[in-house]
Amino acid sequence: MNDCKLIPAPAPLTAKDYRSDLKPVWCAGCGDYAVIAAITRALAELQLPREDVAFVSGIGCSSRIPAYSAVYGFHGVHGRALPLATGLKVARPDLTVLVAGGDGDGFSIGGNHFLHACRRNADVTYIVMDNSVYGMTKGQASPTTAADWTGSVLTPDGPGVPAFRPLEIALAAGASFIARAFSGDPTTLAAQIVAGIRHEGFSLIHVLCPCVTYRPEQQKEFKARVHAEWQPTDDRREAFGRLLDDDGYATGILYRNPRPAYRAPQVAATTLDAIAAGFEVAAA
Amino acid sequence: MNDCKLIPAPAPLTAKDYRSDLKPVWCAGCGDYAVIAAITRALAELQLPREDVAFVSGIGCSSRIPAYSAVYGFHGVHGRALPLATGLKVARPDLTVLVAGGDGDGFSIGGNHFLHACRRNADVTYIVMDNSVYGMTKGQASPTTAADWTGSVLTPDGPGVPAFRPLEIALAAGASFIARAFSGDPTTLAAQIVAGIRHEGFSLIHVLCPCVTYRPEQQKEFKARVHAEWQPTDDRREAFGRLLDDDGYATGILYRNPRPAYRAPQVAATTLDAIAAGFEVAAA
Amino acid sequence: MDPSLNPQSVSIVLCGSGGAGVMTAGQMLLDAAAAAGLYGVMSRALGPQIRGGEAAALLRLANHPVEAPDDAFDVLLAVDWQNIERFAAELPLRADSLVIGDPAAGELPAAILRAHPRRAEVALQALADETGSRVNMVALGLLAELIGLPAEAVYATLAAALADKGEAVVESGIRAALAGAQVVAALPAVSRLPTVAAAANRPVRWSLSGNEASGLGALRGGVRFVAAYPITPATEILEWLAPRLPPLGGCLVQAEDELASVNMILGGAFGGVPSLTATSGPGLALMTESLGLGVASETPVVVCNVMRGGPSTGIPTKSEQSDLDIALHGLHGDAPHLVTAATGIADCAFTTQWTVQLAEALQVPAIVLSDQAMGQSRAVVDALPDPGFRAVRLTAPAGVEGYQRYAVTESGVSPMAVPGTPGGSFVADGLEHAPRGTPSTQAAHHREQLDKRHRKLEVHDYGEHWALLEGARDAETAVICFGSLTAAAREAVDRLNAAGTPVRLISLRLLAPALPLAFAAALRGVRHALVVEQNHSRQFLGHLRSHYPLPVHTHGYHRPGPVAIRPGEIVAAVRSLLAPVEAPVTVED
Amino acid sequence: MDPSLNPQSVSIVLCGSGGAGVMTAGQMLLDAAAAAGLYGVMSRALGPQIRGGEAAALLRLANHPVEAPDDAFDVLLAVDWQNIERFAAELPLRADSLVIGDPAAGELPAAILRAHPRRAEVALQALADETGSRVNMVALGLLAELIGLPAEAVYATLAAALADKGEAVVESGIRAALAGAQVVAALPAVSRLPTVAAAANRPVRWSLSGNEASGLGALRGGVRFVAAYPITPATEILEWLAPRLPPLGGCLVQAEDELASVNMILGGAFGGVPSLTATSGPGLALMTESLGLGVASETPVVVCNVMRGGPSTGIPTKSEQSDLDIALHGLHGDAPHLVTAATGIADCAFTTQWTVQLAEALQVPAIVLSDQAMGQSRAVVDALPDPGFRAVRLTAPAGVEGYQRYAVTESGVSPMAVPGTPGGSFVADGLEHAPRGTPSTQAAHHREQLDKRHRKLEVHDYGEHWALLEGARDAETAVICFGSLTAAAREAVDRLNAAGTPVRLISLRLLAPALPLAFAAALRGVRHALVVEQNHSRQFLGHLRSHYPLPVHTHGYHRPGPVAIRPGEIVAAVRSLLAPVEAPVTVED
Ligand SMILES: Cc1ncc(C[n+]2csc(CCOP(=O)(O)OP(=O)(O)O)c2C)c(N)n1
Ligand SMILES: Cc1ncc(C[n+]2csc(CCOP(=O)(O)OP(=O)(O)O)c2C)c(N)n1
Ligand code: SF4
Ligand code: SF4
Ligand SMILES: [Mg+2]
Ligand SMILES: [Mg+2]
Repeated sequence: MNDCKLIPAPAPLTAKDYRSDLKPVWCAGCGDYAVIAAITRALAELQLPREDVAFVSGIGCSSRIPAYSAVYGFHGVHGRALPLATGLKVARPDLTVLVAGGDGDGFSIGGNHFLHACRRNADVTYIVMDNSVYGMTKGQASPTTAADWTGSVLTPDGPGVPAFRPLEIALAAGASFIARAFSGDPTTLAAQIVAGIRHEGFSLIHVLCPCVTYRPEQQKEFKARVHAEWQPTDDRREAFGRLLDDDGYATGILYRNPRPAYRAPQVAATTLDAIAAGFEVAAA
Repeated sequence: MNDCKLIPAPAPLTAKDYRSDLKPVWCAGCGDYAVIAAITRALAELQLPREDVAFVSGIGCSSRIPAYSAVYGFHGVHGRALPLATGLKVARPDLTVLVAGGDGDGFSIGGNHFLHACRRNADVTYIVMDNSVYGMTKGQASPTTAADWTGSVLTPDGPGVPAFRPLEIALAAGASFIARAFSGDPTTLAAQIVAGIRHEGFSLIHVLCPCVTYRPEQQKEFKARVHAEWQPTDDRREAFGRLLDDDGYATGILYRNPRPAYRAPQVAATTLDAIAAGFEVAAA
Repeated sequence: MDPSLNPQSVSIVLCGSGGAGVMTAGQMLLDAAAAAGLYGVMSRALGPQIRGGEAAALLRLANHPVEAPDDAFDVLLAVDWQNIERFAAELPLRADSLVIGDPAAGELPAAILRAHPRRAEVALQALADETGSRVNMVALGLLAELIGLPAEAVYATLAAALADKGEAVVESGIRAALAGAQVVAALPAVSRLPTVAAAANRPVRWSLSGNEASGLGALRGGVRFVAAYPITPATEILEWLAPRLPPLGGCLVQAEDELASVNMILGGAFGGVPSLTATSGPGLALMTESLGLGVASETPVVVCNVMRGGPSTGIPTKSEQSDLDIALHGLHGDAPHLVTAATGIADCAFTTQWTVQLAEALQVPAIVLSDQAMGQSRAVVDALPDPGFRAVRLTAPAGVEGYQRYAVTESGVSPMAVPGTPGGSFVADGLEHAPRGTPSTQAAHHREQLDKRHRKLEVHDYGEHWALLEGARDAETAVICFGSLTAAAREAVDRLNAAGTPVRLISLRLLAPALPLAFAAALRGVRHALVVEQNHSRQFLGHLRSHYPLPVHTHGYHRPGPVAIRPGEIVAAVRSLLAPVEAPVTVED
Repeated sequence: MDPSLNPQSVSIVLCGSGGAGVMTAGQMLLDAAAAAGLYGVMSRALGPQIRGGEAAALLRLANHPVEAPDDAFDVLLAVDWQNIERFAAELPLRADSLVIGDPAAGELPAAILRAHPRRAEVALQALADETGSRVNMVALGLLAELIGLPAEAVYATLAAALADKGEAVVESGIRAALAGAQVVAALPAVSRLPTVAAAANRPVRWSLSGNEASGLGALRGGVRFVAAYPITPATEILEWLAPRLPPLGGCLVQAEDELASVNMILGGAFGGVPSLTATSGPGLALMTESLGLGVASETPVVVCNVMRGGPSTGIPTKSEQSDLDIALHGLHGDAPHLVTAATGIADCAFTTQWTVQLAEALQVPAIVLSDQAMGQSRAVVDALPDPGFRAVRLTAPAGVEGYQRYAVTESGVSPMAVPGTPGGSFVADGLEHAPRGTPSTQAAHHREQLDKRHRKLEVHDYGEHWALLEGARDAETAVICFGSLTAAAREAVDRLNAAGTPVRLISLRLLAPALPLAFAAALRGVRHALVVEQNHSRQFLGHLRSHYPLPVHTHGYHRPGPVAIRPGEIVAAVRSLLAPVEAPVTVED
C-alpha cells in the first residue's frame, strides 16, 4: 500500500490576489479604477506568479497605478517609464513587464521614448490611460487635447495644436501590437491586456479613460461615442486606412504583426581572464 | 529743373553673400557641403535680408552648418534645435527661421521635439541631413540606420531595430509640408528649401546626405537609387500610400497642406497697472 | 497698522475632509480680514488625494503685515477629523490653544490630543443643516466672531464669493455664518484682533500669492515671452501669466517638456525678448544642460524654481529649501550664472523683477528660488509699488565694422546684436569660441572667455539688494538665512532684540555669485552666527563655508520640510548658541 | 624597472596634418617601446576637423611606469606644420628640445620658435618617396633610433600592425623606418632610454587606455547591463564593453538619449543586474533628474563621467576637471550619492570596480569621474591584477512576513527584494515613502528616510581606498588633488622630496560623501596645503572648504583645460607657497 497523499493543487489566483491593500488617491469616478481592475483580471486570467510580474510607471494620476497592484513595481519619474521598463526587460527577460501612465507622461514629456519603444519592440505591454488632460497637475491641456479646448487657464484660447494621434504615431514608428479600449468596458480592456501580454514584443493599449474632475464631460462623451470596430490586421496599409477613418472612439485590436522582440544577444561564453588577456603586450 | 539723381538699386544678393568665410570642419566629400550651397542658393533666390534670417542647429557634423552661413545663427545643444527655433519664431515672428541638423540630433535625442514641432506647426523650415550615422561621434548607428548594419562596434550585431521612417512619422504627427531630396542634386534641394520657406508653417526637408567617412558606400548607393518621384499632394491618404510604397530613395515634395501656423495670439492691449489692480482688496 | 496698536496676531487652522469646503471658508476668512483692514497670510496643507481628501487652511491674521507662521495655532476648528494624523505634525498647538470639534464627527484624534489643548464641542453640521447651508459657512461665521472680525466684512465677502451661485445660496450662507457666530458666546475666549482704522485711512491692500507675485515681477521687469511645462508648485506662476502676456504684446507657450521650454526661452531671448520659465526641482534638473548653453552663449534667461520636497518626485505639495545645491552647481563645466532667492511672498515680485534686470544686464541665465511655502501661500499686504527694475540689454548697433559678439571687455559684458540688426550676424555657440563667435579649441580663447564670463558677474555692482540686513545692525550675534525662512527669522530676531538679546538678521537675496566684500561687511563684528535653512543636508551652510570665512562660532539649524521652521525655534536655537553649555541639544548641526 | 637603472624618460611629439598618419606612427612607437620592455603613455591632440586635420601624438616613454606628462617635450618631429598654432600651447618645449622638420614642409611656425629649441632638418617626405612608403614610417624609424629603441622591436611592431595590408606594405614600411633611423647619426643627440632587462624577466605588460580600463573595472566588478548614448570622450568605454558583455551573459543597449540610458540602467538594476552607463558633462546633466530617482528609490547604478572642456558643448575633445560641481551637487533635493574619481589611467579599472561594489553595497547611484586626459590616453603598464571588488547586494529572501523594502535600519541599508522573489513585491518609488514603500507626505517618514539615506553613506567603512596618501607622510606641506592630475602631482611631490623639501600627497578617490575623520587624519601636521585642480572656478577647493577644516595656509593652483598641468608647475607652486614673499606670482588663486 502506498501512503503518499495527493497534494491539493494551489487555488488559482483571483483578480483580488493581484490587488494591493493600498487605497487609491484617485477621485471617485476616475476611469483609472476600471483600469487597475482590468489589469488584475488579466493577470488572473494568465495566472502569472505575482513575483514574476513587474509594473513600471511615470508620474501622473494614472501613473500611481503600480502601487495598487500586488506585483513588483517601479513608480519612476515623469515621462521615463518606457526606458526603465525596457532596461528591466532586457536585463531580466524572464519577467513579465507592464508599463502604464497617462497621455501627458507618455506623449508629451515621454514622446521620444514612446517612438523608440515602438521601434525597439522590447516585450513590454504599455497601457496608456488617456484622459486628454494633465490630471495630476490640475487640468492643463495634454497632447491629445483638442486644439480648441479652453478648460485650462494656461492655454486660455485652447492649446491651438491639433491633437496627437497615438495610434497613428505608433504604427508609423513600427509598433507590432496596437489596440484601443474604453475604461467603461473593462472586459474588453482586460482581454486586450491579455492579448498584449501574450504578444511577443511591444504592445500598446490606448485606453479612453475619463478624468471626472478636469474633463467632467468625458464620461458621457465616451459612453455615447465609443464603438467596437477593429479586428486585428497585420497589414499596415489596412491599419493606416482604418486610422484615416478613425473618429477617435473606435476600439478593438487595430494591428498585430509579430516581429522578433528586442533581446540581449545569445553568444558563446567567455571568461574575464580571456578578455583581460586582450590587453597583453607581446614582447619583442 | 529737378536735380535729384536716380539711386541705383542695390545689387541683388548672390548665394556667396549668404556664405560666411569660415572653413567647414567637414571631411572632404561630405554631403553637407552641398547642403550649405543649396541653402545659400535658396536664400539668394528669396533675396532675404541676411539680418532677417536666423539659422538654428543642434550638435553633430551637420549641425555645424549655421556657422558657414552669413545670417544670424544659434548652434545649440544636441537635440534641442527645434524648440529653440520655435521660441525664436514665436517671440520674433518677423524673422525667417531655418533649422538644420542630423538624423541623430533630430530623430534620436531630438525625437520628441520633432513630433511636437510637426504638430505645433510654427513657421520654421527644418532641414535634416540624414546619413544614417552619428558622424560627429565617429560612426555609431542612428535611428535611420538599417537593423543589420554592423559598421559600429557599439552595436556589433547591428542595431537590431528597424529604421526610423522620418516622413511617415512627420505625416502621422501632423506636419504640413514634407519633402525629400538628395544632397547630390542641390538644385532640387534648393528649390525645396525655397518652397519650405515660402510654406507658412512647419516644413520638413529630409536630405539623403552621405557621410563619406563612416558610411563610404552611401555616395554611390544614393546616386544609384535616388529617384524623383513625388509631386505635392494635400491628401494624407495619398501621402501615406506613397510612403507605404517608398523604398527610401524617392524624392520630391511628398505632402503640402497649409494650415494656420502657430503664432502668439493677437489681443487688445492693456497696461501693467490695470493688471496689478487685479490684486486690490475691496474694503468692507 | 494703526501705530497706537500693539502688533497682534491670531493663528487659525480650519480642517476637514475633501468636499467640506475648508479651503473656501479659509479664503473667505482671509478676505474678510483684509476687507476689515487687517493683514494676514494663508497656506494650505493637503492630503495625498488628487482632489478632495483631508485638507487644512492655515491662517494667521494680524493688525500688521505678517508672513511668518506663528509658533503654534491659537485655534483649530475641524469640521471633521478625517486622516488628520497625516499632517498633524504641521499643526502645532499649545496647551491654551482652543480646539473646536463637532461631536457628530467623532473623537479628537490622538495626534491632536497630545498637545493637551482646551476643547470645545459645537454641533457644526447640525447648524448647517438647520440653516440649509454648508458646514464650512458655519465655521466661517464662528471663527470670524471668535477673533473679532466685523460681521459686515464677513457677510460682504461671503456675498461676493457666492454671488454666482445665486441669492438663495448667499442667504443660507449668511444664515449659517450667523448661526456659527452665535455659538461663540458659549465658547472659551481666545485673543481677539483689535479693530482697525476706518477704510478711508488705510493704504490700498493687495491679496496675492507668492506665485502671482513672481508673475507680476516678471511682467514688470519686462518679460514678454514665457515657455513652460506645468509642475507643482510652480504652475500658478504660469497660469497667472498666460492670459496676461498677450495684452502686453507677449505670449506663453506650453511646451512638450522642460527640455523644450528652456530651449524655447533661449530662442526668445536670442531674439531680443526677455524670456522666463517657471518650474520645480525635477524640471530644473532637466534644464541644466541647456542653462549651460545659456551661460556659454551668453543668452539671458530667467528660471523661477519653486522648491518642493525632494529628492526625486519627493513631496510635490510641500515646501523645502533643498534645490539650493542644484541651483548653484547643477550645470556642467565652469558655468557661472546668477542665483537669487525671494525673501517672502511679496518679495517674490521684487526679487523676480530684479533678477530679470540682472540677467539681461549680464547676459546670463538666472535662477530665482522660491518655494511652495511662499508660492502657494496667499498674503494680504500693502500694495506693491513698482521698484523700477527693467530689462535693459547692451545691444550692438547696426553696421559695426568687424563685429565681435564675444569681444573681451573690461566689464565682461559684450554688445549683443539682436537678429534684425544689419551687419551684426553672428552665431551664438555652446562650443568654446573666439571673440567673433567662431568655434575654437585653443587654450587662450578658452581662458579669456572663461575669464570674461566669470568677470561680468564678479565686477557688477549689485547695490544694496544683495541681502536684507535687519535687526540690531551691530549685534555680535547674527541669524543668516535665505528664502521663505526670512519671515520667521525676522520675527525671531525681533523677539530677541525686544527681549534684550541683540541679534542681526542677514537674509541673502543674491546667492551666486558670492560677494565676499559685502558679506564680510555685513558680518563685521559678528562672533556667533546661526545659519538657518529648511533642508536635510545643510546646503546653505555648505555654500557659505565654501565661499566666505565665517565666525568660528557658527552653527547650523536645519530641518527638511514639510514642517515649517517657526520663530520660537529660531529664538531657542540662538539662545542655545549663546549658552551652548546649558542647552546644546536644541541646535541641530 | 630594473632596479639598477635610474628612472629615466623621454617625451616626444609627432605631429602633422590629417592623413599623414602621425597617430598610427605614434601608436607604433608606443607599442615598440612596450615590446622592448619599456613603459609609456600616449595622448592625442587633435584639431577641430571631424576627421583628418592637424594632429599630434604626445608620447612619454620611460624605463619605469609613467602616466604624467613631463614639463616639456624633448623631441618634436613634424611631418608638416599645418595649423600647428591651434594647439602649440599644449606642446611646451625647452631651449634644448630638438625640433625636427622637413624643409619641404616649410618654415617652423612662430609658436614653436618662441621656445628657441634646437632645430634639425630632415627630408622626411623624400625618404618616404624613395622607399615607396609613407612619411610617418620614416618618422617612426627616426624617432625610435633617436631615443634608443631596439630596431627589432620597431620592425616587429610595424610588421604586426601592417600585416593585413600585405607584405609589400610591410617591406616598404621597414625600408622607410630604416631610412629614418639612418639619418639619426647626423642629428644632434637627445637622451636615449636605457636598455631594459630581457623579456623573460619582465612582468607581463598591458597596453590600455583609461576608457578601456574603466570598462575592465566595470566587468570585474560585476556589471552585466549597460545602456548608453555615445558622447566624446566616453564612447570608447561603451565600444570596448559592447562586444565583451554578451559572452559574459550581459548586454549593452544603445539608447535614444541619456534620459533613456539612465532609466534603462535603473530598470536593469531594479531587476538585480549591476548596471552602468558612461557619458560626459552634457549627458550627465540630462541624467541628474533620474539619478535622483535612484537615490530616492535606493537603486544602485554607476555612471562613468569622462570629463571634457565645458561649459555647454565646450571643447569636447579636450580634458578638464570641471564636472566636479555637477557630480557632487547636480541632483535636486537632498540626494546623497557617491562620487569617486579615478587617479590615473590604470586606476580607472580599480576605481570603477570599487565604485561598482560600493554602489551595490549601499544601494545608491554613484558617479565615477574620469576625464579625457585619462580616458583617451593609452598607457603601457604592468598587468592589472583583479583587486577583487564585487557587486554584492543585500537582498531580501523569499517570503519575509510583512516585508518592508525601505525598513529603517542601523546601517541605513535595507534588504532589497529582487523581482522573482516570492512575497517580496514592493513598489520602488521616487515619491517619499513609508518603510513599506507606500507614498507618504508625512514629516516623520520624510525625516527618517532622509536620515537613512544619508546614514548609509556616512557609516559605511570605506577602508583605505578613499584616498592615495603618498610622499613624505609626516611632511608639513601637502599637495591635495584628485583625478588625472594625480600623476603630475605625484611626480612633483617626488621631485620635491628628492630635493629635500618634504611634501605629502593626498589624492582623493572618494569625493562624496566627505570623510571628515579620515581627511583630518591625512592632514594631521600639515601647515601648508596646495589644492591643485584643472578647472576655472576652483570647484575642488570649494568642495574641500565646505566639508573640511583646512590649514589656514591653503592655496589653490588651478587652470582650465586644455593645457595639462605639469609636475614642474606644481613644484614651483609649492615652492612659492612655502616662500610666498619671494615669488607669490606663480600661485594662481
Ligand atoms: C519633470 C517633471 N515635469 C513636470 C512634472 C509635473 N507633472 C506631474 S504629472 C504631470 C502630467 C500628468 O498628466 P498625465 O500623464 O496625462 O497623467 P494624469 O494625471 O492625467 O493621469 C505633470 C506635468 C513632473 N512631475 N516632473
Ligand atoms: C547630450 C549629448 N549627448 C551626446 C552628445 C554627443 N554627440 C554629439 S553629435 C552626436 C550625434 C551626431 O549625429 P547626427 O545628428 O546624425 O549628426 P552627424 O554628425 O551625422 O551630421 C552625438 C551623439 C552630445 N553632444 N550631447
Ligand atoms: S484628477 Fe482626473 S485623472 Fe486624476 S484621479 Fe481625479 S479624475 Fe482621475
Ligand atoms: S564624419 Fe561624415 S558626416 Fe561628418 S563631416 Fe565627415 S563625412 Fe561628413
Ligand atoms: Mg492625462
Ligand atoms: Mg548623422
